[in-house]
Amino acid sequence: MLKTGRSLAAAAGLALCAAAGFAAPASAQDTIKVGILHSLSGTMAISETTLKDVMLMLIEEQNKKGGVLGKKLEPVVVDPASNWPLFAEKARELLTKDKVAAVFGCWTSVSRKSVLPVFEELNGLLFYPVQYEGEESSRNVFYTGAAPNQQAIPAVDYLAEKEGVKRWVLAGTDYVYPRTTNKILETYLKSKGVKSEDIMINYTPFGHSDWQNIVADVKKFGSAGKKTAVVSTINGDANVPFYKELGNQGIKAQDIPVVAFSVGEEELAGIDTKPLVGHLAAWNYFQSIDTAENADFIKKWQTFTKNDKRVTNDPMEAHYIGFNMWVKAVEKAGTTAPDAVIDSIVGVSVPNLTGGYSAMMPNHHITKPVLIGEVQENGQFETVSKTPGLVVGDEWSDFLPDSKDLIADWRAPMSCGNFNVKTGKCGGKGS
Amino acid sequence: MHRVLSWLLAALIAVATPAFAADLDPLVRALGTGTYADTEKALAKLAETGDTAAVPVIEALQTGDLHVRKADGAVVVARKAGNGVALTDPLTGAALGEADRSAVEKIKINNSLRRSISAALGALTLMSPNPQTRRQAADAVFKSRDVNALEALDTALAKETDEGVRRAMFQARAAVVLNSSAPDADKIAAVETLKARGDRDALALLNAAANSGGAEVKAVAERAIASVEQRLALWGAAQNLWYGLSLGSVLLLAAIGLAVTFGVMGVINMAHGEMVMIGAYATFLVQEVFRTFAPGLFDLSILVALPVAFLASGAVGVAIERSVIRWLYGRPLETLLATWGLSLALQQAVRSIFGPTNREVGAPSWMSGAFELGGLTITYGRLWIVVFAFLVFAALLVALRKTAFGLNIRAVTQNRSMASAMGIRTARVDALTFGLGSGIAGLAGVALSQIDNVSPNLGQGYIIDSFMVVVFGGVGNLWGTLVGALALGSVNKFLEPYAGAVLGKILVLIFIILFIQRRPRGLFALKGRAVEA
Amino acid sequence: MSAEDTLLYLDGVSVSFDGFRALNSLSLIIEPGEMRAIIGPNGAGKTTMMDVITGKTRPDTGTILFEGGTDLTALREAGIANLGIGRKFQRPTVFEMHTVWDNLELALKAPRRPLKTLTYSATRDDRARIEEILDITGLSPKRDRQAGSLSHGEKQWLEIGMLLAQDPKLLLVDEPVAGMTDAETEQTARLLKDIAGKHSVIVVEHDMAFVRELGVKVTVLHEGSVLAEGSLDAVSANQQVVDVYLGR
Amino acid sequence: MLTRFLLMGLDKKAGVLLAVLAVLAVAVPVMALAAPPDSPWHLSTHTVALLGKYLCFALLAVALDLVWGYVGILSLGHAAFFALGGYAMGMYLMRQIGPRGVYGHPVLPDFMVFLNWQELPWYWHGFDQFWFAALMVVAVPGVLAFAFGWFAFRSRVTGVYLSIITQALTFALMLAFFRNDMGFGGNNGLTDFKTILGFDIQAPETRVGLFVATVVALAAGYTLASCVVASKLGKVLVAVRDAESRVRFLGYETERYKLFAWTLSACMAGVAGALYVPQVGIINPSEFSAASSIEAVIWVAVGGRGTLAGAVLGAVLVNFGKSYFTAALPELWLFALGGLFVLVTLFLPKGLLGLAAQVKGRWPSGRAMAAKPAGQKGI
Repeated sequence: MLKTGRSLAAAAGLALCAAAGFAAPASAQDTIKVGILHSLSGTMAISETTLKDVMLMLIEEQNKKGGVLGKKLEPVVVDPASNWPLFAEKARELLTKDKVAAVFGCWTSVSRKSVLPVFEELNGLLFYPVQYEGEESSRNVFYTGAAPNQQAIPAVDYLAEKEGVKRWVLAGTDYVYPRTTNKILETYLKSKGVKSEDIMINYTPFGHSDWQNIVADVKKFGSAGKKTAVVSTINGDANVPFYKELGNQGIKAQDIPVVAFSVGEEELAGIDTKPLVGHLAAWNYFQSIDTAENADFIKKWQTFTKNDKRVTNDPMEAHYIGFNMWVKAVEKAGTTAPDAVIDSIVGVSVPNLTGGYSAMMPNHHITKPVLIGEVQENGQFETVSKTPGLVVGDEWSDFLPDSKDLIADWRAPMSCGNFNVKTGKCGGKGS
Repeated sequence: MHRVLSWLLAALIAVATPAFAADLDPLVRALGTGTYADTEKALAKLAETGDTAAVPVIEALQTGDLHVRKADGAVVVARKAGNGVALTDPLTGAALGEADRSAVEKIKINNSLRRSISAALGALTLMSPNPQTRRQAADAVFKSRDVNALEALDTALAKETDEGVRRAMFQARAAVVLNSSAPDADKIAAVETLKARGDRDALALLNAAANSGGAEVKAVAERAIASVEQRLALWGAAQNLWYGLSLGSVLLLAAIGLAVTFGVMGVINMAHGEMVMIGAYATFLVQEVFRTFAPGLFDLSILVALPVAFLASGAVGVAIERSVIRWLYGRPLETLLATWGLSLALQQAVRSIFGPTNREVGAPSWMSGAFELGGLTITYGRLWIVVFAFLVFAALLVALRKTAFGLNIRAVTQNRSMASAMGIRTARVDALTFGLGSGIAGLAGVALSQIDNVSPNLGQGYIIDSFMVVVFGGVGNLWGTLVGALALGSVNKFLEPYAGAVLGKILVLIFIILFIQRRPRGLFALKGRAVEA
Repeated sequence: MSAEDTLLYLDGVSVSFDGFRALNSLSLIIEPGEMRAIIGPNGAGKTTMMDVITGKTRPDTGTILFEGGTDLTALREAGIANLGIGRKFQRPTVFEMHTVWDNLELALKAPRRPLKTLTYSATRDDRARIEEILDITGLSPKRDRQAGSLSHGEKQWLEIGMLLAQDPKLLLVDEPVAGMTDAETEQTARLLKDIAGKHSVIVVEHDMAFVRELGVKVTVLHEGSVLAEGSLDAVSANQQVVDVYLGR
Repeated sequence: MLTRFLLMGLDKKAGVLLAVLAVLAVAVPVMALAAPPDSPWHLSTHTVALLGKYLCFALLAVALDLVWGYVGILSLGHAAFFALGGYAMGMYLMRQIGPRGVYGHPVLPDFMVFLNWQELPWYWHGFDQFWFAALMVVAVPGVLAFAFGWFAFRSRVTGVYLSIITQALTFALMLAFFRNDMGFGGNNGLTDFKTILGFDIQAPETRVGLFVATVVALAAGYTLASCVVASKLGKVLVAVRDAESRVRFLGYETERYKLFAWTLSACMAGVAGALYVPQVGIINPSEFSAASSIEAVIWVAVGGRGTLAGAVLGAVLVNFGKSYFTAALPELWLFALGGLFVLVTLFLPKGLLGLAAQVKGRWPSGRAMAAKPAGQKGI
């Protein structure tokens, strides 16, 4: 009994120490910490690792310029391992344990949704660099990727006008981005007078690798005597087998063009693009863009990665813009305190890589040009259309019944992410 | 006789070329000015001349070699030479010396331009001496349905002797007629021609005709559509069967290595997927070598990759067996844990070496593209994978049944102690068997690299399916694996059209669960006392 | 004779695995309280017979009745065991991870339903009974040892002990003395004999000395059916039997 | 009666573990709420959430060990039950949001609004009541497990075949939940929870409350499990694991026993999932993935199969290692983790507790004795 008693005591002590061991030692820092929250392992590593490297490069560049507010920047890299709960956990860790001034990260919508409450609870700053479905605006998140109106709708317009497309296949991976985008496009197309029998919607699971009959269906759908195009919101991994099947079944861009929103230079790097020449993608940046800033960026990137074949892509530019906006806002505010930065960053405008300026809007989305490019044999895109001006990211789509009345404006006094212009109240469409 | 004539004609044109060149020049020059639309207009004009001298110009435009010399705005063909470009005149082909790359600007083309280009080339090359080219020309016209090409078609048809080309031209003509304002009688004839052709492209045209055209044409067209669609529906079933077969063969390839390591040796090899992945990366490396040293022989790269992949994966397999698995025989579960750990490490290793992004594995010419078999579209890539899968299966079967090594394997797996008592070096046999299984997985990797991502996650996509196949077929029975793979493949493909891809897969899984209830030891189970022992 | 007043009644039972006929219309009758020895060369179907009786294998054809009425072919192992048919395997199978005591406790006649066992605790009688069996099998000193650590013979006895604890009407004992020393063999024979008093027993055995020691009616199986029946002397005089054993 | 039942179940190891849990249940709240933020003894909400997560996994591990360690059923699909419990709780939390969603819809969760669903699917009704959700947390995994086990055990599916179909089960469920048409939020799953039982889910007090609840649940689950394995039923289970057919010949209907343990285990897993979701703040179909099931198996193996305490230990240690490595060496942690699994299986066939026992020079006593020695056949 006594023995048991002792071991109990021992265990108790052990437990205490364990608990104490967790307690993070709070220490003053002479550097500004920047969190990088991108998956380095698991299914999303394929896309996100690159963004981690970009951030490291940007921070290195900034430090060469003397850092921010006279302090050096210190990157804090963690690996959420493509595991969504882990994203939230790591976000919390970055904000509470490492006390980072801002976090650059996330790729998938689910990862963003997972960390969102954490950033709002702990009042952190997240810069999200990937095109997404919209329908969200948070005080603590800055969306530097494209909203649907900065990518999908212009692309559809291009096909309808320049290619005279009358029949549409909306093919996507079965998750929220394609679902929402397709909903928006469906409404938009119908508003343009496209009949519903001329729209075919198809969803496939993640990492779908056997595209034989879907591609065949597309062919079939395309043989109704009207010009047909495929609008692809197929997610990263599944694209390679999809395009390989397209190429093999001989669907040429001249016959049935495919316009993709998630296929960039990185994805093409894994495919033999000869059979795909002419298929399209809509982005806000292409590596092939011929500007001084871009050339410089590409050079830095290739020297940083010690690989002169390394490509650049749209989300990388988004991080480039987002990071510079943050730096500018911090310097404007003279502090990294989140509230100050949130106030100062709205209206900040920095050069993008496509020869213009992008500005942070009150809805925490940014202005971007929309480019349509055609795939070339060398795996690059040839810009075939560019919007004359900049397009403002529209967080609440006008083509979804429940969100068309909503707007977001994070400036005082409104400071609301879902203000309803109809009811004049903050907080959704009410009832 | 006709042939001779056409040859003469061709020769004549060839000789005549320079004479026309002069008046073509401004048209060619116009290609280089303004937007895509302007280029397209210029191209149209160029095509209308019907002058074959324009062909090389248009071809240059198609291949993206046509440039504008910034200095004087002249349109030239610029091909890479050294670190500059060599300029030639698009019409005469006369050399215009070298220039810096920045001195010329490429004339960009987009999809609609590409369409007009192939249309123009079609119209212009109908008279080409080479039947192959004439055939392509006819098909191009068939696609473009360019009314202006009608004349050229008729002249060409009058001269055409080659039956195949003739048919192609007739169909092209029919397509054009339907697109034109020709009298209904001609259109009805055209409809019949297309009905005879009876494929998807024909269907597209017929549909268009049914939507436009007079009442009579409409009626005929609709009847034609009905018959064509019926025909295609029949072929559709066959097509589905083919899809099932090809998916099945992919599953077979993925699973067959596992049938050895897991089925025969009883090692729950969670790293099997990574063996496949290694095979795929081996393919990538081999192709890199070919790209750098022998681009000409690229078509052979896959063949070279096969043994390389087999050895690479096999070697890794042997290493794993010697270092880890050997300690775990008779503890299948522990093998599950250890190999799971290994698969994590292998993935990360590949990620650190090759980077996390996809690597490009190209398809050799003999594996790309597709051919029509009646109403079936069969892609060469898939076809070869099916063939390859069965070859591998047969080879393995022979290896296990007929060779001394196979005998040893079976001896060891059936009664280890007895085998060693009979002087079989069990340790060596174990290592080689595991190596064999892994090597086969490597071969699968070569095939899969043709249809899927070559990324560190490649294996993960197949590991579960592989286990399903092996267990469904009955552990330890190769035939079971074969039947299992093909069965699951075709079931999946038959469900997909009705249930959709996701639901289809779910149903297949449920089917497996229920099936195992009926036959707790898989399709080809051992019966009798041996089971309980 | 009619099936009613028999304990076990096999008629025309046949089983085949992948073409090989293990039992070939086997017919056999066991009287209540009888002890029967079954001999026969390897592959004669001895073990298969036990399998069909205990429900491990379903016969392709034939009837198996217990106590005249109950059709065993319709039941699964557990049901049959609960009717009062106990079995001892050729290879001693005891629960190696459990103590000798626990092995007996598991075998002891008691409610077999999960929730009953969840709340079960041994009554005084239960313990007394286990003690008793420990004495009979001479395992008392090793009651707390893990069964896995017992010697071969001890395992055999423990298994017989488990049969006793089960208190079945009919015991099927498969080669109880295989691999035993003579001393152990004798003791085992004694064990079986005093069991035979209260229960019917079927013993399958190769060891003639042992069968003789038992001194009971003998049935000779060959190629899945009965070749001869009678006292050991009688059957060993039977020319066919001799042929079978000498493999002529 | 019951007390005796408990006493019988609780050996020394259990005592130690329960003591540790008791200390945590007291210390953590104090350190998290009372201690000033700058003191070295203060626990951040991050740490509390982390500890809570570990303990949820520990409960899952205990559940798994009950069927694997004691009945020999290697389930590669336990994550499914965990996730189902999680979804049940997640649905309750979604309903709690009510009109506070971004669209301010009174009833529908946001993901239904913008995919313009018109009304709530029937299976979402009732989840606005905590008691109902709580019931479902146990019932859904329980019923599924019962149905699955009923068929599988009846038709005597065993060993690797059973393992693989459990994997098929969880894989099918994952695909199903990924489908947006299922009405469970597809890939995005359920997230952005606001309140639980009226408390703000992000308030440190609530977090501590959830943590304590988890500690209690783990303690209860552990006690229940160890009582079960200590009872005669437990002995039957171990007997089934080692020689199933022999047990049948003793007159036990082994199917029922397996079914009992299997269903009980599934319910425990469900509870673990339900506590997990509010603490990590999201539930998504990837919880169903085969990988997460296999990981759970690995926790048990690392700690020591067939020792409930080992399961707890393994779950906590492996996950602590994971959180540590993913931050400390993000590039290399997979090597560390992978290597760990290989080394454990090679050198610690009985897991860490087994090692401890070996060091003591004897096999672990009591529950641990049930651990299966290496080299025996079967999974």
